Amino acid sequence: MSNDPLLNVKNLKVTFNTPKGEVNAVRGVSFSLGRERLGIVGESGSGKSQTGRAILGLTAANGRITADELKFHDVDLANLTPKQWRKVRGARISMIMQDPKYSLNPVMTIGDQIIEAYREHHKVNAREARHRAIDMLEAVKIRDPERVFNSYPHEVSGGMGQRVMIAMMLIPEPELIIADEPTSALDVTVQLQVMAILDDLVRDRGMALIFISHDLHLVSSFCDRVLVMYQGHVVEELAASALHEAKHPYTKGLLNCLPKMDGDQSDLPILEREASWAEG
Amino acid sequence: MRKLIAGLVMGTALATMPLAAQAETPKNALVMAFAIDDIITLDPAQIFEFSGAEYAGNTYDRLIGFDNDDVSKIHGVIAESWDVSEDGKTFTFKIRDGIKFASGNDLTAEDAAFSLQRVILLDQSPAFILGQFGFTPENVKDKIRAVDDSTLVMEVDKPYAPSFVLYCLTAGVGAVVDKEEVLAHEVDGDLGHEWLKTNYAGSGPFKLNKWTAGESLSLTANDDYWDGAPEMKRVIIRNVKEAAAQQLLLQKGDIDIARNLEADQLAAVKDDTNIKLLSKGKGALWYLGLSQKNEYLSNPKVREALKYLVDYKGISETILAGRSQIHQGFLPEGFLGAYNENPYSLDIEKAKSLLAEAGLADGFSITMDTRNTTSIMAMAQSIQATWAQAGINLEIIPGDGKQTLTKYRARQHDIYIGRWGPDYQDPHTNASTFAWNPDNSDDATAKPLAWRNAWDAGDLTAQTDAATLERDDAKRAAMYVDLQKKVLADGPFVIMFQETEIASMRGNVNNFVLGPSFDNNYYRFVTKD
Amino acid sequence: MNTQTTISKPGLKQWLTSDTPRSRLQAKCGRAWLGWIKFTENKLAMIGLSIVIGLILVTIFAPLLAPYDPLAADLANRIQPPGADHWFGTDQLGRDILSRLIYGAQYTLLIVGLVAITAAPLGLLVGTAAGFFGGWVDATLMRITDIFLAFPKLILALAFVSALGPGLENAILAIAITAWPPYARIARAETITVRKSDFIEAARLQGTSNMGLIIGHIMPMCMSSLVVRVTLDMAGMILIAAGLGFLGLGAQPPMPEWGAMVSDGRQFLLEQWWVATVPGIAIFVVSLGFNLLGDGLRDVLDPRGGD
Amino acid sequence: MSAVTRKNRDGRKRARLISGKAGSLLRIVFSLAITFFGLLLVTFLIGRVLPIDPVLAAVGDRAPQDVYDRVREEMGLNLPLWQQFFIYISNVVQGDFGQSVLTANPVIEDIKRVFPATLELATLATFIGVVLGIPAGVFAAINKGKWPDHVVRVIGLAGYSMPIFWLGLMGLLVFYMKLDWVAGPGRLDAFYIDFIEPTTGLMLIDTLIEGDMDLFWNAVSHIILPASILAYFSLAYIARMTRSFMLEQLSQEYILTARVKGISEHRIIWRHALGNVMVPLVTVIALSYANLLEGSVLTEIIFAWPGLGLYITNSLLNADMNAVLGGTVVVGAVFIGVNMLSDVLYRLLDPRARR
Repeated sequence: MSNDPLLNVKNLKVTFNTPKGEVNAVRGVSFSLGRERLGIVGESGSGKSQTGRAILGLTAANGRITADELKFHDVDLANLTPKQWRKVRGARISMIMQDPKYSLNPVMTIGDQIIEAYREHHKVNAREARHRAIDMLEAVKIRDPERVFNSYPHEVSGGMGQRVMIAMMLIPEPELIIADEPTSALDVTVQLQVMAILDDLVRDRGMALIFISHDLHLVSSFCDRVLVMYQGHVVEELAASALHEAKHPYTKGLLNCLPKMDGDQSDLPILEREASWAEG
Repeated sequence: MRKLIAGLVMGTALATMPLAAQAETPKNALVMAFAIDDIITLDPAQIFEFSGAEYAGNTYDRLIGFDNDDVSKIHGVIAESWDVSEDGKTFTFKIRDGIKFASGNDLTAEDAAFSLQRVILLDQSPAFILGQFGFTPENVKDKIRAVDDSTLVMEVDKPYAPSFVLYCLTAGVGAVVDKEEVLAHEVDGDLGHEWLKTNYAGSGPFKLNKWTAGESLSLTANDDYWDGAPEMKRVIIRNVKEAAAQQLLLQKGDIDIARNLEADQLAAVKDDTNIKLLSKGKGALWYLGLSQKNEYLSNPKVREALKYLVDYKGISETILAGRSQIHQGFLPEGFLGAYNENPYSLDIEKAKSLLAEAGLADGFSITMDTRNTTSIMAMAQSIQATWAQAGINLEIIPGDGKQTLTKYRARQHDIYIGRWGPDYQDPHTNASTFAWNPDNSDDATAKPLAWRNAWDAGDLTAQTDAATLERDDAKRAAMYVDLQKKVLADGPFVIMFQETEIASMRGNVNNFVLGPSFDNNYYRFVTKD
Repeated sequence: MNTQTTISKPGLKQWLTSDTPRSRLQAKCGRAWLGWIKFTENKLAMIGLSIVIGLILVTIFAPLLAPYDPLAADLANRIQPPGADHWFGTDQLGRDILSRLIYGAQYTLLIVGLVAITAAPLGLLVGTAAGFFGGWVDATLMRITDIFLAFPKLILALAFVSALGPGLENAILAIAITAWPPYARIARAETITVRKSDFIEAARLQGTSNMGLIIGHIMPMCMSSLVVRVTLDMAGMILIAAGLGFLGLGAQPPMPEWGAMVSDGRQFLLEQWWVATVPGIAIFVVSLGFNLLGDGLRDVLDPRGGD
Repeated sequence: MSAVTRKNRDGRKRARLISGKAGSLLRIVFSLAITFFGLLLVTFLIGRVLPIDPVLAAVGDRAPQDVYDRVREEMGLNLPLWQQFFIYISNVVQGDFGQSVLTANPVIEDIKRVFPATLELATLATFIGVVLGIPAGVFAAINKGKWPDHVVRVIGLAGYSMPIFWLGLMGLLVFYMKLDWVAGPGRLDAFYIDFIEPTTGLMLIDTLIEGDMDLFWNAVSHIILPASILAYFSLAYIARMTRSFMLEQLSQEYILTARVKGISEHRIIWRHALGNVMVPLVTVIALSYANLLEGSVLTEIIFAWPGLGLYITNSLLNADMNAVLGGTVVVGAVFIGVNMLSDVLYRLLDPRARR
């Protein structure tokens, strides 16, 4: 675990204006990230995805981000112009989205979309870009990269689509990858393959990773460190290797949610909730 | 983005700007806006519409014609002179020498005979104008014939008033067509009818250049016209239905003459110094037809009351402003025997007392089928308002022309507000429809206006027939005056106005001629400053 | 809103905005409330609503508002310019244009109202039946719909008006005949998306008849997009009615129908512009009102947008 | 199902309804035949229930009864309805649409003349509508809720709400009468009417073929106002639809993906979002084009534009049923043709619809 801080987040808050009034999606999250793999775990609505998006400045228009500190290296992410953002996004921080069915542009070929990501940040000619893109498709273990390159997103399977997504997001070689539920839309059988590919690439290229998921076990097996979020707060932070040491009842609850094959529990436990956890 | 839109808007604007430069119409061409979509044929043996008649009047010559300002003066055109036999049954015409058709063929008595025979043989709508003199497809070749190249003989079946026969020959069916040319295009013995519907074979001052139905009609001058070539080398008539659009075109100078301006456009162009108006009393009459099948309308008191319930003056001065004069006899002013007294005027009290006498003091409800054009609708609404004052609830049923007409012809109306134009210049044309009804049953074979309104004209039918045989013009006129008085007193018609045609033209247009009927609107004398 | 505060001071808003409604009614009211809030935020939609409400009020209070008898002709005072006596001038028969405008409101309302309640249910019935039964029923009904759709609207309306005879009722019927096919399309599309749903299956298992399914379960699902579409179409209906009036085949005179008024006035548009312009603007404002309202409703009821 | 796929499916379904299920050619032909047959049958029946006497158009009001009766028989109106229809259909199958009473021409000839007038006007109007409408809609969408959005929205809704006959007259009054920017009613100045022999029937092209630039500019100055007025309506429709499709696309995940990639907003909107917007938009444009091609009766009346709408209306009001039936076939064919075209474009634009 490297110690030079890549990303510093202090007291990050994301608030949305809705017809029902203000909704606080993230209510003061703080953490710092080195060249490591950090997991953020929580149920839907816990604010984990909004945390990821806030880092990329992609909060929806009716949302507001405030933070005491939101720094990537020495770049103050809280005060960037659109132009400055474009130098950060893709090139330095990237994000892998949940479902390739929706997150790939349906009317552009896969190749075009990958090349676009690359050429936005690297001044190369079309042939070179194509070459790189095909290499990248190979790197995500796509067997017939030429064909996939010329395909449209709907012509490939979900697992393949997500590999394309990974290729597209990794090709400009960002320093930090945020993976927001990258496998939850996939069949269980391909989930692990895709995760393994992502894990390998991140490791090989020395990238940092924020892995956002609802699946505590999955997160713990790919990450160094885990943040557990509940209703916009970080309720517990622990090393992935020390999950069993979890103290917070919510974390424990999440852990117990998964049925153990060898367990002797006859009933599935119900996740407990207490209002006080949300006070942070 | 904003730049792009602004650029496009500017571009569009700029692109159109230079187009504005507007030339006047050329000096030797006459450009006219006119609702000519009633033209359905160009064959003179079939033409029976206003604009069609005007076309034929300018492109074909007839045997004889009359003076536009005094229709009692009949003069020769193609016929140099004519004789009527003692017994009044044989008419002999001497054909003028040296007239050529547009095709180059010489015009002879044979052409004239053929043209008249053709009318009877084709038996199209206007054929009865000649047919009423006893011509049938079987006998016409004997009764109308060319004795030699310059003599045409016509034998009628009864000793009709000569004026009656001659006036009928001044109508469109009297146009002389080029026999050789027409027969060259004959298909299946149709005497060239299909071809002539859209083509031309005449000797008139103008020739057809091109007719595009519903769009335009263009004519070119016949430079060899025997009575002097027209100064306008081209006449272009554009079909424009909207009166407001005609006004625009005229005021902008895009056209020389607008033919269908209505009261309000006329009021507007009156103040335009570039524009002058030419008006001429036409033969058409505005009237209400009161169906005698209706229980209220069959009451003579009610009919009389209704004649007191039209604001003749108000409508004439405002709605029809300038385009009509009050006229209540069935013969238009200018016709032989026209009765020009107008005994009725708006008198609500009188009408109320008449209604009370009829036992309808509380009024009644009735419908009126009304063409949905601006002036007719406005007239109908004015009538509706005055009738309401006498307690009569008039429901206006608007419809397109053909629609209201279909209902009227089927005798399904209560009241029909209509316009009737004479078919030819003789008084019999109107007498035979307003005062003549030989058979009032639903399946009658003759269906004059009296029949449409289910009015049994009684003795008037016989009197009308008698008038056609009276060879003394003065006596004949007196008979028509008598007929008109009787129809006026008792008939199922509230005759209100006689139409005045107004042509609005640019100040530099001279000598455009409007006649009493559309056959006699002439372009050939037009000059431009 | 004061009624609401008097009903229950502390809790109505909470009750409405509760995340955990206790009854169907509460859930429904809650959704309606949220919709209303969203709707009121849309200023343009509120303008539209005010215009439509204004139209209704004018219709109701016409006899009180109109300064003159809308039918009283006075040929001596025809086409007077706007002035103190006649705010919007007089028409070609000397009738007060303002009064005719005010009385004319009811015809406009009648047209859109009657077309909506004839065309929408017809379209709904055809569309749901086609979508629900599928197969040859669908093929037949949709073919008929296509045939009607392939006709030019105004011409079809014209033909029907000619065939039925002129008059406001027939104009309304004719417009309804031309208006239903798109509704059938919409209803069919909606029906197809829901007919295989679990809740329909569940209802079917409970023994609900086909008719019951269509009326009780499928039709309600189509309602919101249909309501939006109908509202948006109302402007078009007003314009078609005006077009028929312009061609002289709409309302019967002396009915002060706005389209007919424009048509009357078009003969003197160039000089006496107000005669045609005033009712023209009235048509414009009211159809704009319906459009704004429909637009706002769509944002609330049918966030997917589309046509 | 997500909104986007659902919409696309609906759109495709719509296209398919016309062209028949992607299946055998036979089936398509059959369903087309049924549609045309239905169109003709309905039109024919309308014609026969019209309370307008078709004979009147042929002989006029004052023809004697015997002429009337003879013409009625010649027109075949004394036969039973089914027989009349059968005769008509069998003639149509042989390509004979009969003769128009009003114009004394074969209906086919008339349509060859009037349809290009409408085609020219509709095409130019749609072109203007697309060129201005799409950017306006995009512009509104990316400024959602701000004043540019409101402006575009109000302008668009105003287009929906304007009585076209009134707008046309006002347009003439202002741009022709007062400002002198454009020419008046008609396709050419009246004087030029017979200077041009129709080759394509499209005045703008015919004048260019003749090589007479004066005539060309004259034609342009005549078409620009009616085309702009019609364009306003299609612009309103296209802008409005573009806006709502755009808003929908901008909320899609792939837009977020593009943002994550650091792509410029410009490219996101014009390449990514618009690329997807074009898919449903094609149907919208086609629909609006088809509507214009059916002939805008009111515009054609006001601008004395001898187009299809005017032709059908006029024929209808005179019960000239051969002309009405012929016109209806054209309208139906146009409707189906444009829908097929939009189906083809749809397949070109949306790879998911390709096979």
